[in-house]
Amino acid sequence: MSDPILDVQNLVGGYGKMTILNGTTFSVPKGSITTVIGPNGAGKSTVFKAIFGLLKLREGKVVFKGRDVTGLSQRALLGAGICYIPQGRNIFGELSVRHNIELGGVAAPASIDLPARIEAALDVFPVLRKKADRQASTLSGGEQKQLEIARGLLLEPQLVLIDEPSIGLSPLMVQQTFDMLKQLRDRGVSVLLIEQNARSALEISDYGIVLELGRTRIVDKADRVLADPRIGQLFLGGAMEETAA
Amino acid sequence: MSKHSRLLLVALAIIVIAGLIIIPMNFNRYGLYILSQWAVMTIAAMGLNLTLGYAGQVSLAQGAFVGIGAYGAAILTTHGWPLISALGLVIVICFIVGWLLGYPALRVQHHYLAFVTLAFSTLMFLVFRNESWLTNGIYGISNIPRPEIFGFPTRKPLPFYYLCLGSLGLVTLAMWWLIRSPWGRAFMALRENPIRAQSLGIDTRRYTLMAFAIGSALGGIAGVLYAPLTQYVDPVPFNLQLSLDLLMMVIVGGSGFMLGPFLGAMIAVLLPEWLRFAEGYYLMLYAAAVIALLIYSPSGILGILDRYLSSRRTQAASALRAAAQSKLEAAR
Amino acid sequence: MSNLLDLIVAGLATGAIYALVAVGFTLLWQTSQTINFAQGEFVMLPAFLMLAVMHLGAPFWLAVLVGIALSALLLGLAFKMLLVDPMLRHGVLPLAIATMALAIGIKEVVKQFFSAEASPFPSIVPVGDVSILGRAISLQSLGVLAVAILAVVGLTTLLNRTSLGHQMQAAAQNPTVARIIGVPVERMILLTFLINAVLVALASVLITPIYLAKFSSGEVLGQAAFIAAIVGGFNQVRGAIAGGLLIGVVDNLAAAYVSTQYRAAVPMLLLILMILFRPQGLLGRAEERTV
Amino acid sequence: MRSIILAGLCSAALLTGAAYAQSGAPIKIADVAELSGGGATVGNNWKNGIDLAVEEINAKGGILGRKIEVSHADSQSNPGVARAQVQKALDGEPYVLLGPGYSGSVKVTAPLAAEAGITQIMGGEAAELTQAGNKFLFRTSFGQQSSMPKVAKYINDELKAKSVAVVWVNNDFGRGGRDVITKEFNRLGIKVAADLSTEAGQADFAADVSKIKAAAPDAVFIYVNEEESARILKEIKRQGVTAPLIGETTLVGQKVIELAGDAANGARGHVGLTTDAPVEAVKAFRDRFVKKYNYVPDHNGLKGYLAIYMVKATTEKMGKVDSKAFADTLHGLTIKTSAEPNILMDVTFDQNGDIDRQGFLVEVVEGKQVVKQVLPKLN
Repeated sequence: MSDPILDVQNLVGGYGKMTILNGTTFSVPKGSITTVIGPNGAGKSTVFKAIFGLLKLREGKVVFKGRDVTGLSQRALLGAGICYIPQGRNIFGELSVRHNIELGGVAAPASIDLPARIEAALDVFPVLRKKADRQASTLSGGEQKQLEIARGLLLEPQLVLIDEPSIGLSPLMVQQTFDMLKQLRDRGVSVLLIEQNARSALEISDYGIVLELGRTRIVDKADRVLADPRIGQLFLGGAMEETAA
Repeated sequence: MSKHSRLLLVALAIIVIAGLIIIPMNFNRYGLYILSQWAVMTIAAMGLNLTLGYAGQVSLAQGAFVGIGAYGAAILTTHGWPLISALGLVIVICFIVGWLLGYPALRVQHHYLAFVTLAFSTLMFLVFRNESWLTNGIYGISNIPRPEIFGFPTRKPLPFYYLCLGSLGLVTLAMWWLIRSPWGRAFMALRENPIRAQSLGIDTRRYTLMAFAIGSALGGIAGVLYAPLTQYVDPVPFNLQLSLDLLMMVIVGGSGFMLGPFLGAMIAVLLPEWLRFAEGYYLMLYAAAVIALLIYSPSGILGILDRYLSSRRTQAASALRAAAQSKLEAAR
Repeated sequence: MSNLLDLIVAGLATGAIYALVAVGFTLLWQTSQTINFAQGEFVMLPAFLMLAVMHLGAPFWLAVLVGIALSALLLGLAFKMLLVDPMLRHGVLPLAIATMALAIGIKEVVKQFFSAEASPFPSIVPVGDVSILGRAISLQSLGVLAVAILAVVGLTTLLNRTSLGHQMQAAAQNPTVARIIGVPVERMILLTFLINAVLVALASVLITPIYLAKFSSGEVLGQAAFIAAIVGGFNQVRGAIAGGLLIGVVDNLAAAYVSTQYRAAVPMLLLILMILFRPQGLLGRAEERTV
Repeated sequence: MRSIILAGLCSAALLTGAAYAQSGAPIKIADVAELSGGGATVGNNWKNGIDLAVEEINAKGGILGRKIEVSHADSQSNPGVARAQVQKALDGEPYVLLGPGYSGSVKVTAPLAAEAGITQIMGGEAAELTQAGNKFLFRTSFGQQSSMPKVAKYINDELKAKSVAVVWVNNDFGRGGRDVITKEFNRLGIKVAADLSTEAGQADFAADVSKIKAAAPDAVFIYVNEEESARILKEIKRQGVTAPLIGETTLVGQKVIELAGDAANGARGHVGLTTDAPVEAVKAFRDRFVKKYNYVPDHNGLKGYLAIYMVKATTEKMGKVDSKAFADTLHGLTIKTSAEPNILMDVTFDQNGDIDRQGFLVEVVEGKQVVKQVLPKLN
């Protein structure tokens, strides 16, 4: 795994006195889709928050494109080329669809032609163009996720952290979303993905990372992770053998 | 909690109670009056602490219930009723009104409930002031007699103080029992997570109303004592401000702590008196003290203690862990 | 009929005052869950700051400008940094209680260092009446109404038409997500505190000639604005305006047609009905429950 | 600030057992007043009046060669707190108790002072206060039972009004006045055309005035605080009500004129105690007050000032500082300005503690209070 775009080194942290991350370490190869899987409470979402500066780390380092970005502000991370699309619905319901997308450009440098990019984003998502002046809260769940993705991509990030994009979506929508992630990869964008639906996620991924209790258990090619007999065990809630590490 | 520290706590409680009984014996009338006021306000704040601290419902009507209690006692005792029967009637009335007022709590939650109770407070004030046939309106009711308890007159300040203190003791015991009963646990479950409480089979509707009703009844009890304490009742002390003050007592003392109201009432009733040396500046100092306290510990005075104790506990626990670790390593 | 019209016009004038104060109230609630029980005192204080500056010999217009600046500094910046920031994470109640104590503190400071007496305050709107539809209406009331409308139009334009406004709304609706997409949430919150501080100072300039500069004049005003904010919808600026005007009118109609003794009860009943049947308020939207 | 320290030292001396009756030691007077809360304007005027009088007397060597020392306590305008503070004051065995100003607070504290045998000189105006047979309670101004009949008489005799609209503020002050004058109107056969309660701090009087207009009375009686007086006067003018406006001190005072401007013109009222009285001594008092505090006091400032001079005159009459004999001496006492210039106007106290003094009927003419009639002292 040469030429990683992101290096996560020995992260330790959590909420209050509760420690969630216990030395999480992995790296994300450039231009790949990498999926993080693991049982509930393994710290998947927490790792994303840690990477995106939303969690105070007690130890560890986040290196993006060779530069230490640990604890930088979200604005700075966006500027560096990382974008984060968290779980659930993260739109601003009382603003219009267009204004929601526009907000994706808040951190943009002055040199960028935002209106053009917004038009481009609306081209990619015809549904959003159709409903551009509606209140975002009137969109369906799938449309809201598209809106989030459109907003996240406005700054043309090099790394996209996307957490459980398929939750609450119809199978068709899930497929569309995954297709979009593949397109992103084809354009050279790296994607770090968390998916509950591990099997289908790994199928489109290049690499797989298995987290358990805040530690990295497996880092490997996606197809090999998929084939690993221990994975099923893991998702049944059983702990891996100590030797597995 | 270890056996040792529990013993220490019991000893401390006995010392405090003995102190509250013995030391005021040579207090002057003013000191006794203020202490009696403290006891009365503590009872009212304990009621609010049940609704807010244990059942998680913000009420801005507790002052109105104190008013209902005070007017109930004033009207009935000036018409020759003994205070104890007035107390009974007031408890029933406040319980029922509290129960009814709780109904909106089931429909709406969070701050909206506070607003409903705020409106209720204002309405009660207007009733106290305007329904002269019953309450003598703005003139108020004077010459409220102090009761005889088992043949002992409480006209003098010291016996009346003991009456207030005794009532506080009884209410505290009742509350202590209530909180440890299955009811109390249900209240707490309600505060922590209403949805979960429901899934555990707790009838959230009934317990929410119950917490409201019992809390209101305690407000009424405080009012019943307030009337013979001041021996004069008029509408002004029972305006919205009293409800806000009681809310402050609960928060400042530490909401959800059994002893919170005792300390909160102390801050609200006694602190201004202690600050009187500052003359014109005393309320300024008081406001500053409350703000500073809340900034330092938003969970109130007992929040500080709680924080201290839990940090001690974690320290002790990590010391234990360290000891165990080294033993383990030594064993290897 | 003409009587009814009179009452409505007068009610609107008073309601505009409530509305102006209620707007800032809802702003603070929206962006930082701050229930400011000292909002009435926030309106009372700037007038005294301006009077103090005038005592130093400054002309009225300068005093007003300095007063607004001081208000932004004290009631905006200092209020947020010293009181709200340390307490915000600990929930709504302790902060609300602290603002109650702050209200006592402000009143006492004014009483002690200025006066317990009411002082007159110069009016920026000419004193006098104009005749509209055969009714004499005070220019001051019209001025307040005009400024209230301007303030709302200005605010809604800012909030709905500019990127800054969208960012403020984003910060209010979901600060975590706003932060994730790069909205400087802290700065947006500070901005709402500053806007509130300027609004109360503006309200102070307009209202004090009518209410007089007095340490206690914030009590009635704060409570009325609070009720107006709830009735209008706690999470909507437009709602606060509608609520303020409605309370002003309802209060007058209640006094005229129900009972002067119970006039204060009518807005309260309105409040209860509103909460039971339309808890999101007149123009508010239901808040999403997070359980 | 120095007086605080002195008071502290003094109470410390008391605690260590130094005899307080010792001649030459200061005379301790306790004041409990509405220094904060709804009555703060009343209480602070009262307090400032007291402090001014004490300063004057002490500068001239005190009473019978002894300095006066007043401690002020805040009742927060709450009867319950007032009771506590009066209790505290009485526990300190003061020579005389001053205040409070709210009638409700007087009612709850008067029995305590009477029980302790301490004279209480207060500012309340409710009629019933002095009718309960309390031998230790004294007024500093006319009670409503003596001022209201004068107003009613004027409305009946001079204005020949057959119907009157009554506007009052719904607190013990306003309600008390309204009850007494309504009784008088009934006695005189005058109809109450509208009976309007208003709120303290009310801003909008449109509804009240429109009701007055609808009732079309021959006269309007207004009994609300100064600031609200100004607001209702403006609204009355705006709605074009032309009936004569009659009130008390709070309708025609300088403050109201200042706040209401033109709208105050034509308002008339009975004035018992006012800094606008056409009496040289009162004008001089006003000047001294303004010089010290930088604002014009209302009648509560005068009441506090006079309370101290009542103490002085009574003590000098007794020739000794004797708190037990104080009330007896003050009953039936007439204090003349010839003997005590700073009592400002001749005054007599009856057996109930009520006062008899000159009063005035005034009208606001072109922004100035003009005395239309002097109502002489009865005895």
